[in-house]
Amino acid sequence: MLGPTVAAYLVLSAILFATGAAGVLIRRSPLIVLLALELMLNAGNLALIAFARQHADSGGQVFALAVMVVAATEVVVGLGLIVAMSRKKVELDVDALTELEG
Amino acid sequence: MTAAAWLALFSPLGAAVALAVLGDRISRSRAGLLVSGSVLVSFVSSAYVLARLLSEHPEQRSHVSTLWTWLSAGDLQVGFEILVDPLSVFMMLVVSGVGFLIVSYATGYMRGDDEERRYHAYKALFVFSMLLLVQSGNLLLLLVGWGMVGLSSYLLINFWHQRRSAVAAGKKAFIVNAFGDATVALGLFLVIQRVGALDFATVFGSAEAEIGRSNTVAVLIALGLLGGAAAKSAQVPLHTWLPDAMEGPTPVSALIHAATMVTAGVYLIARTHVLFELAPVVLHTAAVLGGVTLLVAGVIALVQTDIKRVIAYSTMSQIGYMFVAAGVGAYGAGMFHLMTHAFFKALLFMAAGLVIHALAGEQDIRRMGGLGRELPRTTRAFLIGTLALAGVPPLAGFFSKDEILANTLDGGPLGIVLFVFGVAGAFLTAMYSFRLLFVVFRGKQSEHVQHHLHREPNEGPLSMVWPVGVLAVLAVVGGLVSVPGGWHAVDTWLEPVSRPLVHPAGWMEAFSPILSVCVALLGIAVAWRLWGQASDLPTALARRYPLATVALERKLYFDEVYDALLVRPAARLAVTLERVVERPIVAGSARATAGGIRGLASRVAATQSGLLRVYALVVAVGLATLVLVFISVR
Amino acid sequence: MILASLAGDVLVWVVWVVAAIALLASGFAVVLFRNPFHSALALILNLGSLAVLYLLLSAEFVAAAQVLVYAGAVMVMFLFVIAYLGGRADAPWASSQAAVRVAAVVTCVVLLAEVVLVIALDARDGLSSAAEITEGFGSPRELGRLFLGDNLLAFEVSSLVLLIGAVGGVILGATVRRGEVEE
Amino acid sequence: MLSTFLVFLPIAGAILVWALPWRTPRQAGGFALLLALAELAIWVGGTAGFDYGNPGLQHSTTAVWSGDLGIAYKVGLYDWSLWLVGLTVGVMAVAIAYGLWVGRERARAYFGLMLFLTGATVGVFVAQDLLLFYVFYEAMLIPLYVLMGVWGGAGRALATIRFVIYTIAGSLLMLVAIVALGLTEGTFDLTRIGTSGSLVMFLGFAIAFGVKAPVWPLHGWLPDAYREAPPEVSAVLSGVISKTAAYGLLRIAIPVFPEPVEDMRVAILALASIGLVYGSLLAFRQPDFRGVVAYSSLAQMCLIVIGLFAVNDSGLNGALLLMVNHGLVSAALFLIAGCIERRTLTGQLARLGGMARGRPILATLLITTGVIALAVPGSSAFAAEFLVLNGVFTVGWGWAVVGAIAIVLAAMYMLRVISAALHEERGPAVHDRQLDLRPAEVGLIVPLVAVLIFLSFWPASITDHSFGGTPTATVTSRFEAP
Repeated sequence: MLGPTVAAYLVLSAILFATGAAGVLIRRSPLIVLLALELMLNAGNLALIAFARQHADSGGQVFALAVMVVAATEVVVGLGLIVAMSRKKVELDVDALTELEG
Repeated sequence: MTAAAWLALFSPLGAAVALAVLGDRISRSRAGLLVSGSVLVSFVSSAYVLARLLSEHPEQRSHVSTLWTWLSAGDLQVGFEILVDPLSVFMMLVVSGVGFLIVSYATGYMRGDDEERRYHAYKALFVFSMLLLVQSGNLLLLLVGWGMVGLSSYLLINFWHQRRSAVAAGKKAFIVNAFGDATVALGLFLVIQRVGALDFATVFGSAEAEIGRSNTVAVLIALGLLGGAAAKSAQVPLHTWLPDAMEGPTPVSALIHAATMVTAGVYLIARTHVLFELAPVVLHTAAVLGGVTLLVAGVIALVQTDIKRVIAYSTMSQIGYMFVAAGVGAYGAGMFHLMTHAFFKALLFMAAGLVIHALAGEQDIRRMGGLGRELPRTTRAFLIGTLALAGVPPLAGFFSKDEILANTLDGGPLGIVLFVFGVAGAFLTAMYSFRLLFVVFRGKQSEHVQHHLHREPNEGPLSMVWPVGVLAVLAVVGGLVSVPGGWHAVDTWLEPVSRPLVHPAGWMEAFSPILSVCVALLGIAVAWRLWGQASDLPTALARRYPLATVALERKLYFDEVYDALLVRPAARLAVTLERVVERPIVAGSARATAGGIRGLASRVAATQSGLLRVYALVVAVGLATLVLVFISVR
Repeated sequence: MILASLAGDVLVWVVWVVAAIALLASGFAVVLFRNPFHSALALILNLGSLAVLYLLLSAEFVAAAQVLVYAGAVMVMFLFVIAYLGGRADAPWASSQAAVRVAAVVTCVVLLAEVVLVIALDARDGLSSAAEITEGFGSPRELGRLFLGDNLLAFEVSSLVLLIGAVGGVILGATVRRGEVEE
Repeated sequence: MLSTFLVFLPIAGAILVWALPWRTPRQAGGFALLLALAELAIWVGGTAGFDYGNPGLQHSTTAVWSGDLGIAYKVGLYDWSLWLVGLTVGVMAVAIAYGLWVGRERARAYFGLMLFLTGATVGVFVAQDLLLFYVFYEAMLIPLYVLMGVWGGAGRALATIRFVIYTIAGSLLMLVAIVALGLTEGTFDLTRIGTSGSLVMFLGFAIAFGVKAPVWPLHGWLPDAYREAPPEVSAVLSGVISKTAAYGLLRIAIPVFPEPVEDMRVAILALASIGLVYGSLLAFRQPDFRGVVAYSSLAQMCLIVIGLFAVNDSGLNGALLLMVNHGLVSAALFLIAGCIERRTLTGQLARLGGMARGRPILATLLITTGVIALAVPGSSAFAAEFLVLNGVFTVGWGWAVVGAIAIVLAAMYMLRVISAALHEERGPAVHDRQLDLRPAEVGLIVPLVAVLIFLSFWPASITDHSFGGTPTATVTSRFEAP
């Protein structure tokens, strides 16, 4: 295999995942939270594809494609919710949504 | 031959099942006929079996027949099996013969009762159970019959179930008998442990080798069996249920609580005498229990005022004689007395039933009197029964009782003591039985009699009168099967099954009858002096000895002692357990869980800020921790 | 031959380093930009660099799908929504609670450290050399065979998920519209 | 295939009852009853072709779920669990018929749950994989929660909560024990699992089953649950569900943990003996019909545990016979209690009495069931208790003496309840208008009583056809076919 070993890709994936997670945890804009989520999913995808290469097993790529499907669906629903919120004149701030309070 | 025995066993059961299934689709009179017919079938089959056995050599008169395996556990196999041998055939004849007469009598006695059919069904069930008891080929099936006669006895005692006293009496009878069943079962566990089987042949054959003589195990086995025998046969101290059991209809008292079931204890000792003989101490205990019972019951019978209770105490007393016989090893004598007692006691009960019938249910002898002129036939029947009971020759009771007394004389020092007991008992027997006769049939008619006596031709329906006649004849001649110094048919017949331990010499067989007849005549004379003519002597005596009188009227306080020692402590224990243990467990656990969960919930709820990001953070922290755990354990 | 392969290796290294830097930089940018529009643009770059990495990992088909579906279709949707929302999309940068913010960052760093630790522990043996791959690895043909063979169920379920997502999107829009009419 | 079929026929039926558009509640109930009867018929057919000499697994089906973890869908029947399955399908059929006769509200949900309960309970009895066993065990509890909580009496909420908490606590302990056992043994397959000496795992199982049975002092849920559930659910609960605990002890706890069983035997026998006397005494104090039956169930389950932990031929055979017998007896008693409550609107013994007058069928059935319950010699209960006590007698005579005392106490409380309902003067809640049992009710209870009477005549029909004839050897060898 040319270039760095799979371990390097995995480290990249881990950093990307941590970045995305931090984004989800500290941003208040639902749009950015959604974007950060995409980062996390893609980090996962990267790890999957790296492992697929490691074991020469295309199953990992299939899995990655399935994740993409899920991500796309999630974006559709997430964006739909955001648009709905905006139409209902709800403030676009995650911290403003405290209906789940126990 | 065994087929006939099976037929004898199942015919009453078939009748009971038919009545249960048919319900009110069968007429009352047909129900009665069905049951008496089925018992007659049993009697005829038993007689056939007897005839077949007679044609065989005495040592070969033992046949086992197994229909199916009733219960099994590994090596332990208990068959649904019957044993046909002289002892069981003897009992079959007594049970089905006397049973047939009493069931026929009951069709008249119970006529018009709301639940006549139920009565007949129970009666058939009882006959089946009793036959199962005596025919069983192993100890477990014997215990089954043992328990089922107790059940049918319970059902029949509280037959008139609206009466609170009848229900209480039924329960008491059942529970005392359940205690007896339990001790028998414990004895059987020991037998299984030692012998590994329960059929009579194996147990008796290897008992001595496997159990040993006079050791703890032998004693415990025999004690277990004796507990059952004493409970069933109402021997002191387990006798308290029998007088109360008189709440049942009179034919029930005659059949179950006089002629058959209560004598099962004697049958049990005779049947398992091999086990008892391994523990002579227990055998002697049985004899002593019998001796004590015959005196205690005889004394209490002197003051009782309920006609059936007097006869019930008399029954206890007579079974005491049988226990004495069995306890000294004179099994044949005991069984002989069992048979004659069945005749004359059933006769007495049925005659008493005619009296009660004529007086529309009245049982208190203080409200009777002078019935002799009104009911001559009944009086005659009652007189025959009383004479037989008192042991006046040549009636049945004379022969059987004197055979017992003669046998005790050969029983060593204990036998002498028991002989004295028995002679004293003969005196008491004569006294209380003639007291009853005099008080009920002589003297002035009470107001109650004058108002309530309803006369019938023949003093009762024919179906009630003819069995009384047959029994009267039997009570007169039934004793002749065994004549002292002449022949001992019962002993000889039972010899192969239960060889007696005592062999009275000729002088004993001559001495004891003469003495006991003298004593009995003395008792009759005393009774005549006290109750035979108008006299205030009884009341004077009662006034003179108030404590003794009250003690006897209260039946020597046995009920009170049991109440204080067992019933109330058990009830108190139950109450205490409920208050101290159960409520904390049930209510406490509910309160604790409810309170705990509510507290936990409010604390958890406080963390639910509704801030999604905080939730996600918690998830992330959890994830980090989990990964840490995985790293550290790998 | 050795030289050629060495040259190829160097080329791959260079591409990898560039792509990796772009990936991380754009990733940080997504999280740090204040304006969601800029974040979205950064994400497109991020997805593009990922596609490059996929290519290096011989996952041609996935790389293509990444560019077409993700960087193309999905991100366009994002941009449309952001444009639709306009100024309202701007949001305060950070959480109102400082403690949560700090804890979040610390948690992410810990998580990263843990994962890197795991990778490092395995880097010597398990991850040191990759398996040899055949010609068709990662080709549409092979993926197609996998999708319609072993993973048929997963494939069908994916389509179902997509369908439900689409229906969900429509419903979210529709209910809102009716609500507006009622107002 | 038979085992799988017995499990999934009722579950499929439950789905149909829920899903199909029934026009009337009676149709849904009738369909459910039909299925329950079909299930019973299949079981009867299964008994015919069974090889009773073989103590090993029969009619088994295996489908691997996870080979690495040793988890599989594996079901099958033993010659002894066959009887428990029969008890289940029989009692459930009767209970469903009772529900139909009474006309429960929300019929589709109700009958669906009853069918589902049937399938799950049969699943518990046939599962040969620990995790599968756990799945069925939990699946069995869920419908019970709902049945008790929705169709129960006035105090159902508290009773249900208590039942849920007790059983879930027990189940969780069992889950931990199952996972630990499966991982240490490397397989969850009960037929391949070896023996374990772990006392902790044994206690996990023992406590879980002890709650379900229940064994003193884990019975806190019992009185209210049996009182507040609908009568037919109480019948199922005490008749069938409690037997799953005894089954668990017999199938898992005793064969897999021989050493802990040996170590803990005295403690368990002591607890069970206490429970036996305790239950009998409290049964004597209960003010209501169902309370008496509830506490008598506690006593009977303790007696079953005593028989099991004697671990010898007599004790094991007796315990199995007692399981079947008590299942039928308590089902019949609870249904009779239901019939009485429907007429008098109360189960308080003080308000009952004198019902025998003019109601011969009720009286006959109650007395027959009652005397069988109190183990009058000759009844199947007597046969079972005789074997149980004989078995424990060889372990220690004292246990048998305690048991014998408890049987005398049983006579006391059973006769009390019979008399209080049937005899003496008419109680304030009893009127002449109240009818005797209707033909439908007779048709429900008589089959149970008939089976009991059959078993009384031939208890060996079960003891001779269980454990391949060698109970101790079969159990200690973990039910392997020779």
